[in-house]
Amino acid sequence: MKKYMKNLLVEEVSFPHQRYVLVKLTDQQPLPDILPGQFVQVKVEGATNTFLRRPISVNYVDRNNNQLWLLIQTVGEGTRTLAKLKAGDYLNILFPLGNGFTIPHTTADILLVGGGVGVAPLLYFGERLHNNGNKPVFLLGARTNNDLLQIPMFQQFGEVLVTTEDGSLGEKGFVTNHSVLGKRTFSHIACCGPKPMMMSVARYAMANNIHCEVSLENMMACGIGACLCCVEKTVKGNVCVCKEGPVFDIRQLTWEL
Amino acid sequence: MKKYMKNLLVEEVSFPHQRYVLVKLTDQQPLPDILPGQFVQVKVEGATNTFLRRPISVNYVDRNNNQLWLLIQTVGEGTRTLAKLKAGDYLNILFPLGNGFTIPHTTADILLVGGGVGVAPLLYFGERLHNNGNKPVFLLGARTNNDLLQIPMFQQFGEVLVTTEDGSLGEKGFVTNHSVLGKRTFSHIACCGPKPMMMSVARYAMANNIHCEVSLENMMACGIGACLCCVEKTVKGNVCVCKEGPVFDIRQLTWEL
Amino acid sequence: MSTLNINIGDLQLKNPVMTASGTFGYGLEYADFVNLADIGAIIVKGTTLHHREGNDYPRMAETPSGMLNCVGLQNKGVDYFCNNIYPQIKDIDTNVIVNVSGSTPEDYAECAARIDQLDKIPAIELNISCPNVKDGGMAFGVTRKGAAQVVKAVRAKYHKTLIVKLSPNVTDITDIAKAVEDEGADSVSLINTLMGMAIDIERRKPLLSIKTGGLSGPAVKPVAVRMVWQVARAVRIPVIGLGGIMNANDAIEFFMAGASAIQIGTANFIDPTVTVKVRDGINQWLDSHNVSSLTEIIGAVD
Amino acid sequence: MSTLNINIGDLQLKNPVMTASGTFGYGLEYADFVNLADIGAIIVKGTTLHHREGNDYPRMAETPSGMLNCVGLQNKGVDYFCNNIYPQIKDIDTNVIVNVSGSTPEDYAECAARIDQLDKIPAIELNISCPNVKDGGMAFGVTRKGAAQVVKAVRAKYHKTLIVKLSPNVTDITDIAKAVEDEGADSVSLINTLMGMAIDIERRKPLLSIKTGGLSGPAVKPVAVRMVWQVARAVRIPVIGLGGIMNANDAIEFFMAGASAIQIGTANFIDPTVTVKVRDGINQWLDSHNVSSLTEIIGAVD
Repeated sequence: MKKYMKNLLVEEVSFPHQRYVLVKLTDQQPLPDILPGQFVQVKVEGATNTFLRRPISVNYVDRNNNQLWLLIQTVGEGTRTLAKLKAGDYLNILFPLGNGFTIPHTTADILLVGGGVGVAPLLYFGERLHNNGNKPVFLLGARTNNDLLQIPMFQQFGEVLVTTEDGSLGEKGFVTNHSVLGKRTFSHIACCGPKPMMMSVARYAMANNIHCEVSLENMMACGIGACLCCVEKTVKGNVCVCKEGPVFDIRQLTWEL
Repeated sequence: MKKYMKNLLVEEVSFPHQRYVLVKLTDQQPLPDILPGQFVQVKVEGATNTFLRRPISVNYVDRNNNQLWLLIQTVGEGTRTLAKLKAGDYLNILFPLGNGFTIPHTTADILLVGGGVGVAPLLYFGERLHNNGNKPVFLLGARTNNDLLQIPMFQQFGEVLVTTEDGSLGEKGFVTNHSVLGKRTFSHIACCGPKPMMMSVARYAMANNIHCEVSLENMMACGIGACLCCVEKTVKGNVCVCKEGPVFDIRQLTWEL
Repeated sequence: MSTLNINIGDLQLKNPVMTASGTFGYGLEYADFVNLADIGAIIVKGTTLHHREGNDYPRMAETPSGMLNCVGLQNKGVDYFCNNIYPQIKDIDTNVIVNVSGSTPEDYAECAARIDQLDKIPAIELNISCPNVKDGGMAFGVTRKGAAQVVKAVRAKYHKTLIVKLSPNVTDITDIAKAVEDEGADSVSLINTLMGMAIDIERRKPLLSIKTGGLSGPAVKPVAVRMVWQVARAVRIPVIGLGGIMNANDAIEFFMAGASAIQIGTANFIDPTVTVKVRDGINQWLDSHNVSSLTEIIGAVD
Repeated sequence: MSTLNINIGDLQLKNPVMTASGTFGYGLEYADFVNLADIGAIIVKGTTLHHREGNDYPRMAETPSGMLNCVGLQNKGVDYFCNNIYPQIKDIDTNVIVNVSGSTPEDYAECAARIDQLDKIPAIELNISCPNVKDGGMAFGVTRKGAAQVVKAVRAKYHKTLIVKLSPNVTDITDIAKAVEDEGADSVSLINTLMGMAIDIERRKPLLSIKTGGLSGPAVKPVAVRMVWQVARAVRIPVIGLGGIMNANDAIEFFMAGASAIQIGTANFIDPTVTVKVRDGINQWLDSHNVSSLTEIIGAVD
């Protein structure tokens, strides 16, 4: 897939949560093909101690409005600086990067599991599945009710199940404790979130022999497979998460499950 | 004089010229004593390649409005970043720094010569002289009419003479060519501007045995006499422009005049 | 339009902009962003006689105006390069140079000998200064004797343009430069990365898997310019300058310090088109300063 | 409230924050901004046996996340210090340490001997690594023999705490550190500045009057942390870490690398109150991490 470097126009900036900023970008030309699970490398301007680009997963592509959505968690100076973007600014990005999730056959029973900012790429993936005729189930975990983002949008594309650590919404506990895992069987799982969460989901998938893909967030420099900094150990040896990933079939990984 | 580090409130930002920004700062407390010719060290936030503070001369102190004015020429990344300040922002400064101009006796005939951004400190000095009962004459040089700033304000405090390189206002040529130097005799000259200009003014003063002070703009790091980076060679050896200066009696300097 | 072409030994460059090894992959990774033929030379990733897995993750840490890395020469070995990579890159319409690393003078030489067979590879860059692998040649690069030993072994087996990449982690880099010149190196490139370390204070552990790594980026530029200036005055062979070059003005600083060509490394990660922008910027600077040929400003600072 | 006090030889520090020589004047320059008694130790500007004018202007150039300087040890000589400066600073309620430079082992020793007479100066820091004067000790600081020679001469004449400031411009800094330890140094401080250069491409001249200068600031922090970590594992005497410390987290990085105390230099130019902010920040970090004494995190990274 051809990669581009473009200055995209910031069309809308909103704050769905105190720790998150949602940036909607557009361009004169139609946005190129972007696969669910792919990411972009964002150039951060005006941050004294931010030198490298920041990899941000694609939250959603709104083809009607030719918009690319980035849901950014403001964790460090770089992302805090991105939160200062205003409509009318331009953001320089490299995209689309990485491999993206495998699109399963239309009859697959697919569960999309997300935690924290890891829910972001599942929205775009969910829409794609929905359009393909799948009936994806979203299982989204958060600390509290108030930490769950974009729920109404997820509901457009499939059934949404929720766990919260404090029980303020859905079932209390972690995603892997959710009752649905006991009640229903899925043929595919796609998971994105904190590594401990992904590992326990991978464990569940392994035990139940379910095809499972996880999206990794290793630290990156180049984002295009040149610097070999973001490698993950796989059965094929060290491979670049930015190029061979960020999405991996758990059977390719060497995690101790 | 006690020095302070304060976050001053940006009350007004204006652009009297495409290459200049005028920033008016205020504080809850009354601003401390500030002498004409002193400067401040400004902290630049959000500039990727600006590491050190920027020394800026005091343009004016408006006691009625408790305002400190900085007239900044936007030459590099640091000053361009300062030009992005908005009313309501805070600017961290160290002040007041340096020695300032000598205040001559009230009967002195004093000529204040400025060129480029060097005119900035002469406004505040001129007001002080005016208030002391002197009748200062300002001799301001610029490339064109349009490069002359704050003329109406200067006129409140004394007679304003102008030279422009293209003759678009006042006499054509450089300040040292101005006819007033042939017609009138002054007891004191204070000068601030590009070094070549200050050197030719110093030459004139020497030749005519006029007490002359110049304000130097050597590159600085600390601004308070600690790092010894901004030294000027004087009859007493290398001295810090930020502490012993920025204003020097030309007889203290080792310029070849 | 000024003349940008310059020769490094028998190597003819259409312009003085090269890519630094390990920052530009095999060139192909950047083909979507730049016309590779616009770059003076592409120095591809470090190649060793045998396959290397490199170091464990994490291999990178961001630092003020720079980054640390400890990739550790991950590559599939010279035979894989010759059989699988070379066919994909041999027709790129510019100089493709292979960066060669090793653990002993013998495997450096053997690796170089195999690349000597490849028609479309006009030069190699010997990495005698990789700080990130125990046996990565750093030991060779920091002593006169070690450096001479490796270059001598390679020179005997390699017949094209031989560039030697020098380590800045030494007391006197001119001493090493003279040693490799005496053994027949056609050029020296400097600086490789400065050895550094960064600590995650919450985990109370180094941020890099092998604790230390190589510092690159604008942070090191003043050290690089200084060393290029010192070496250019100490040797007769052309010097290739690198270290924190982000734009054309940075490049010109290196030329004036004595570099005949420059390499762009870390900057490729921030702007994958930076190589071509720097080439164009050099051209514009020379034109606007009425300099008809790049050679006029090389070593302008005495 | 954690314990911040720490000893360096016989030197007792109420907290581990020191000021780096040449960046804090004689302390008095900062008295309007900070309570000097809140600082663990104030290392005053480099002092030599005889008066020195230092280098010509320009002496400073800003670089990415750092600065170059070539002040060149401007000072009025040790006698002037003893007679005119000492009386003004002797009653500052914290440790005042004098940084001593020289051109020969003898004048280092003579300068140290005179300061040995000053009751209120509990320690000196020997600068055997000034990169900015031809005879500024850099020559001593980059060889085992030279470093040992100076320390030996000074140790014979100086009876209080002797700190030796090491140059990073060497192949193996642990080698130099061991040499000065063997000669009786009570502590080593590192890193001094990295030798660098910057060029004004319009004037085609170096930005500094003597062409090269010393690089300091956050840019060098990764190199400093690496060298502190190496030296702390190589010697038994306490290590004082410096190089680009801007805040408490940076300081804690140095402690974990093995530093028993830290110095703040260039950061004083950006925030003259940074020393006290770092002290308070260290305290808060230790408290919030339930660390009762600074000593518990020193060398936490093995």
